[in-house]
Amino acid sequence: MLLKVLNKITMQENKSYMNKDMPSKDFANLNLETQIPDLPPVALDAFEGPLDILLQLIRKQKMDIFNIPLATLTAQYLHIIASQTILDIDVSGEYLVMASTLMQLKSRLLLPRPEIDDEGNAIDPRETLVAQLLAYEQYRLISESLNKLPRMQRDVFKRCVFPESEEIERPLPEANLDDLLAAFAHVIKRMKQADRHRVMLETMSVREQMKFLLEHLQSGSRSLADILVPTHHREAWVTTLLALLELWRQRIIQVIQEPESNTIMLLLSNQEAC
Amino acid sequence: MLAQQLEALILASETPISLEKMRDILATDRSSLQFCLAELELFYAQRGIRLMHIADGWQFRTAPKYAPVVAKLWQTRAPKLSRSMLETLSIIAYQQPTTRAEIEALRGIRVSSSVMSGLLERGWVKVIGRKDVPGRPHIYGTSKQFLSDFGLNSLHDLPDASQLVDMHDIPLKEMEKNDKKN
Amino acid sequence: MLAQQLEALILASETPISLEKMRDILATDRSSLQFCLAELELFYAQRGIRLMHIADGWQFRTAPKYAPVVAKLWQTRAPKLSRSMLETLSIIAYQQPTTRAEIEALRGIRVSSSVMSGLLERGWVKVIGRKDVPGRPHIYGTSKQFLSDFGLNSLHDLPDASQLVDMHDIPLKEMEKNDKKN
Repeated sequence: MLLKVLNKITMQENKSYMNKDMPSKDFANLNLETQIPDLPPVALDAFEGPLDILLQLIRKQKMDIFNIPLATLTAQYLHIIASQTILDIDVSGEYLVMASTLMQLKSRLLLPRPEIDDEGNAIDPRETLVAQLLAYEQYRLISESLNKLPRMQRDVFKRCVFPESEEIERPLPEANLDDLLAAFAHVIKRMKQADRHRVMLETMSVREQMKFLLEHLQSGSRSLADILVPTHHREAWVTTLLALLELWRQRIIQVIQEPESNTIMLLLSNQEAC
Repeated sequence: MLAQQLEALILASETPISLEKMRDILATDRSSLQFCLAELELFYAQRGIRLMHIADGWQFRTAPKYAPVVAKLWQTRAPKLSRSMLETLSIIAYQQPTTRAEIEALRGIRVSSSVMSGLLERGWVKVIGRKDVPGRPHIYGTSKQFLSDFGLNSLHDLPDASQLVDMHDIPLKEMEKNDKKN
Repeated sequence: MLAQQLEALILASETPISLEKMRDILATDRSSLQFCLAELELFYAQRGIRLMHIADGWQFRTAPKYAPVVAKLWQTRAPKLSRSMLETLSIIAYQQPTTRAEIEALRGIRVSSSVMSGLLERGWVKVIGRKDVPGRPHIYGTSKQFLSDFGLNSLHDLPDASQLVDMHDIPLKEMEKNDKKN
């Protein structure tokens, strides 16, 4: 999709390329939308920031990075920013800063300025931007090669159980809460979307209550009235009821109404009513 | 080629890997597998690591002969809890009362009985009931020992699952995006 | 005999085992160990399991070639790393010790906290200090886990490190030459 957009922009921009010596025209080209009516919007999510947009524009159109056609590039960049349907200020801050930097650079190129420095080297206002782009591009390439390295659990695997240890006496592993929580976060992350929501919804208090009830019922059946103690808060009642319903649904407990007394009894599924 | 695939599978598997599982993964017939496994067993017969046929599967283990050396390695420091143990324990803590089937569904992988018995032995986990479904599976929960060893006053002290994810800041949004793409 | 002891030790160790540790346990000199390890490396070069020199230690790992087969052991696939995570990790690896501000300057965009904590959670990146400037920002570096997970022996093994250009001093002229060569 991005390529399509770029091709369209490029075609359009070839005109302004040729008119490079007539900067006033470039400003007119800023409003590309009127000239390319059905240009699909490019999501900012597709980019890793303003430098990434610029680099992709430069490389895909085979522009000379050391002699960037600033007018064209600025127009294209602004077009991408302008075509965002919702401009999230938080996300787009850097994008807007880059837009103003580009415009500033462009105007500096248009204004009279010293062309060589004290040592006789050429001054190019674009130099800093170019340096930034090149540095970023390097890291982009590096991150690609980093991604290609054989990675543990993706490309290579190691033995992760040590059955021999059962035969050798060694200090017991220590309990570490951080490791435990990290392990559960890992589990959640690996879960399918639907499962993840299910697990996230269940609150610890209902779980705890389910366990409490189960432990309570180990010693024998209880009546519902016994368990819903009137002194409890309303919140505790709700939690207990939710826990009961869940246990019942999962067929871990049975709920029986005694015909004579109408008392509702709770008992573990594997116990006989007493 | 088959031998190499088998070696990789056996090393990476968390449990002794059965012939059936190898067959499913490699789409090869039993007899080729058996032949290949016999060859591998021989190949490693004189090495420091052995291919062993244990319970219902195959596993690489250090040769018993070198146990003294291995013991020296292990006595030097307390081991870390294995990942499978931590994951299983965390699921029990958060999903209790829960069953092995549920744990396996959440982990997406079988829970070996050594992990389960390890947790029971440490006294972190206990059986708190049975479910009234075919097979009448055990229902597991955490114990007082678990709370005290992990420095918790009550299960309330465990952060909610959603909070936990925030804490470890898993980029859920990104994952959702990827999910949609696939 | 030494080879077999080494195999057993390496298989039994949970993390890549260092030469020093082998020396301590086996009471052998470095050069015999190195010679023996080189032989073992060769012995396993064509197998499904490889002896690899990683994070300044030795470990048996499955050969990358068989990843598709091994991946079938699990129902879930290893999550992909996002570009922002990879780029941030690369910058930390090459620029370390580095701060968030430096990373942001190089990427030209804010580094989200989910990216940073994702890297910390995976144990690839760690806080190695604080910078003595206002706000006392964290200084980040890569960890041993990073080397181990990416199969690197040391930071010297990072790809293309020699071509890296310092952000603050980019020799434009030279790069022009290189550009023309390509």
